[in-house]
Amino acid sequence: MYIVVSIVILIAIAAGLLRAFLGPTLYDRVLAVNMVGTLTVLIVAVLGFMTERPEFLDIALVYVLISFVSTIAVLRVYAHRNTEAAGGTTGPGDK
Amino acid sequence: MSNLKHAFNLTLFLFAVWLLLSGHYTPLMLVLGAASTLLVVFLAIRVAIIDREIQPVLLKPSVLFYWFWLAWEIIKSNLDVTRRILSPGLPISPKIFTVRAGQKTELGRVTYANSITLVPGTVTMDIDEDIFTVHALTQAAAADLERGEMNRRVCSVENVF
Amino acid sequence: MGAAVHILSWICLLGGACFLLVGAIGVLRLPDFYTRLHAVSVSDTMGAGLVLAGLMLQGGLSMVTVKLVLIFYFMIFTGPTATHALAEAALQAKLKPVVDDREP
Amino acid sequence: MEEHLINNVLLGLLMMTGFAIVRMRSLLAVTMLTSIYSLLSASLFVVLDAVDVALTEAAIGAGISTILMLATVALTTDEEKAPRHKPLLPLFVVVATGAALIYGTLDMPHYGDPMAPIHLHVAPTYLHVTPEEIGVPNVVTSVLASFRGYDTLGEVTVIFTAGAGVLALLGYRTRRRNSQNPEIRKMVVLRVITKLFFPLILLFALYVQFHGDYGPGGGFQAGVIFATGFILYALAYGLGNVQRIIPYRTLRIMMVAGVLIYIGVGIESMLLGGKFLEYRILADDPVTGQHLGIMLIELGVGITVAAVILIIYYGFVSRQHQEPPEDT
Repeated sequence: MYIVVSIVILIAIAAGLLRAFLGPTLYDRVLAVNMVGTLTVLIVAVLGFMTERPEFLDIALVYVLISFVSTIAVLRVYAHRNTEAAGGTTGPGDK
Repeated sequence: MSNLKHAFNLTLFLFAVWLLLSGHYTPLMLVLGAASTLLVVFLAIRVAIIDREIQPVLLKPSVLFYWFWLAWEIIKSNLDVTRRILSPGLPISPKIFTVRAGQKTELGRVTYANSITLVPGTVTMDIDEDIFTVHALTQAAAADLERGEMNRRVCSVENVF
Repeated sequence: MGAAVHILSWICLLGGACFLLVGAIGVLRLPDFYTRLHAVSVSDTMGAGLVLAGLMLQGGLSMVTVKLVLIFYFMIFTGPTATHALAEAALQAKLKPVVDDREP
Repeated sequence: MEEHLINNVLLGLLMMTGFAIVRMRSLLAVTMLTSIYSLLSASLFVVLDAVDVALTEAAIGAGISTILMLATVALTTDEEKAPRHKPLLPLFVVVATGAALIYGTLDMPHYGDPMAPIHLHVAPTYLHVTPEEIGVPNVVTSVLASFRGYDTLGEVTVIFTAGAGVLALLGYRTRRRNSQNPEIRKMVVLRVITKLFFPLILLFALYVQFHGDYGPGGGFQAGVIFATGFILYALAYGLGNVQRIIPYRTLRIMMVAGVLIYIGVGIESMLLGGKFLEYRILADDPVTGQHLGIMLIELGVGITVAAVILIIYYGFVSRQHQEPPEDT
C-alpha cells in the first residue's frame, strides 16, 4: 500500500517538475521547487516506512529546514533585481 | 529579570526537544545534550532574540483551542478549493483586497498572517503595519475572511502569548 | 488498537495522496502564479498533514511518531512563511495577478 | 520489486530534469532545476539505502550549493551566453563517451548482486569488525572516521583549503550593522519565524553531530546545518547582524581549530604509543578509545565545515548590493 502513496507522490513531483520547466516566471519555478521540496520530505518518510527503516525521518527533518532556507535565500538574493526576474516573459501569468 | 526567565524557559524547551529526538539516554549523550542546549541558548542570547516571542506557547489551552478551530477552517476550505480545481469549468474568481489586523504585537500579526496563508484560498501577500494585502482564489473566500472572525480569534489568543 | 487503527491510517494515507494529487493538478491547471499558490497550499496542508497523520498512526507511540510530529510542526510554520515570502516578492516585482472583477 | 519501480521513475525524472537544465538559458531557472535535481537524487539515495549520502545530498546539494550558486549568479549575469559554434562536435564527444560508459556497464555485476567484487573485498571485514572493535552501530561512521581516518582528514583539508582560497580571492569586509535597512524591517513574518526556528535549527545540527554514531549524520552534515541556521538569520536580519555574532575573526579561528582538533587526535594517539589516528589507544578500553576518537574528529570536521561555509557565504554576499571594489 505504501507503494500507491509513493507513486502518487512521484506523479505530483512530476507535475511540479513540469511547472518548473514551463515557468513562465522565476516565481513559478521557486514555487515548483518549494512544492517538490515538501513532496520529497513526504516520499522520504513514506519510503522509510516501506523499507522498514523509519530512521530515515532524520533526513526528512533536515529537508524541511533546508528547503525552507533555500526558498527564502532565492527570494532574498533576488530581492534587489526582482523586476528583471519577473519581466520579459510571456505566459498566462503576464496577461 | 524577565529575560532570564525567558532564557530559562528556552533552555527547558530545547532540552526537552533534545530528549525527544535523541532516544539514547546514556550519561554521555545526556551531557552532550545539556552542553548543546547551553551552547544554543548562549548563541540565542548573543543574537538577542530571547524575548517573549520565542516562547513555546503552543500548549496553553486557549491556543490549543485556536489550533483546532484553524484546523477545521483549513479542512473546509481545502474541500472547497479541491472542488474548484477539479471541476472542468475552473470556477475561480481571484481577488485582491486588504484587511486590517487588530493585533498589537508582531507575533500576533504573524500568527494572523500565517493563519490566512495556511488556509487554502487566501494568501497574505503584503504586510504594512496592520494592513494586510490578501490574495483570494474566490470572492467567497475573500468574503469569509472579511467577516473578521479569524482576526477576532487571533486577537483573543494574542493576550496569552 | 490493531485493525481499526490500521484501517484509519490507510484512510489517512490515501486521502493525503488524493489531496497531493489535487495540488499537483492545480499547479498545472490554474492560470497564474498567485492562484497556483493556493494549489500548493492544498498539498502542503491537507496532503502533507494526512500523509504524516497516517504514518503517525502506523508508528504508534514511539520515537518515530515524535519525529513525524516535529516534521509536521516545522511544516506548519515554514510552509506559510515561504508562501508569504514568495507572494510578497512577486508583488514587489510587480507581477500582475489575474483578477476577476465581476461581482460574485 | 517495488523499489525497482520507484528507482526507475526517479531515474526518469532525473533524466527529464537533466535535459531541461541543458535546454534552459536562464541561469536562475537552471539553479532552481539543479535544486530539484538534488532533491530527486537524494530520494534515490534513500531508496538505495545510502542514508548518510542522502542526508549529505539534502543538506549540501539542495541547500548550500543552491544558495552559493544563487550568490554567484547574483554577482555575474542571469543569462547564459549563446554558444558561438555549432554543438555538433561536443554532441559527438558526449554521445561517444556515453556509449563507451554504457558499454562498460555491461560487464559490471548487477545491482545488489552479493557476489560483486565490491561486496567480497573489504566490506565484509568492515561489517564484521565494526561491532567488536569500534562498537558503533552506524558502520558508515566507523568506516569514515576510523578505518579511513586518513581519507577523511584529507577531505577536511580540502574543505579547509577551499575556505582559505575563498578568503584569498574574495577577501573579506565586515558589514556595519544594518538593522536600519528598511527592506529588512518590512519582513515581519520572516523575522518572527526565524526567531522561533534559529535555536531549533542549531540544536538539530548538534543533534546530527552527536548522533552520527547511531544513525545518519556526523560532522559534515551537522556543519552544514549549523551554517544554514546562521544563513537563515542573515537572510532575515541582514548580514551585518550575523557578523556581529560570528565575525570573520572567529570563523577563521574555527576553520583552523577544526583541522587542528583532527590532527591533534592523531598526534595524541602517536604520543600515547600508537600509530597516527589509532584511536583505541586513547582510553584504557579500546572500544571506548575508538568512540572518543571518532567523536572528537567528527567534532573537528563539524567545526571546520560550518566555518568554511559561513566564510564562503560571507565572502559572496558581502560583495553584493555594494559598490564594486576599488580595483575596478
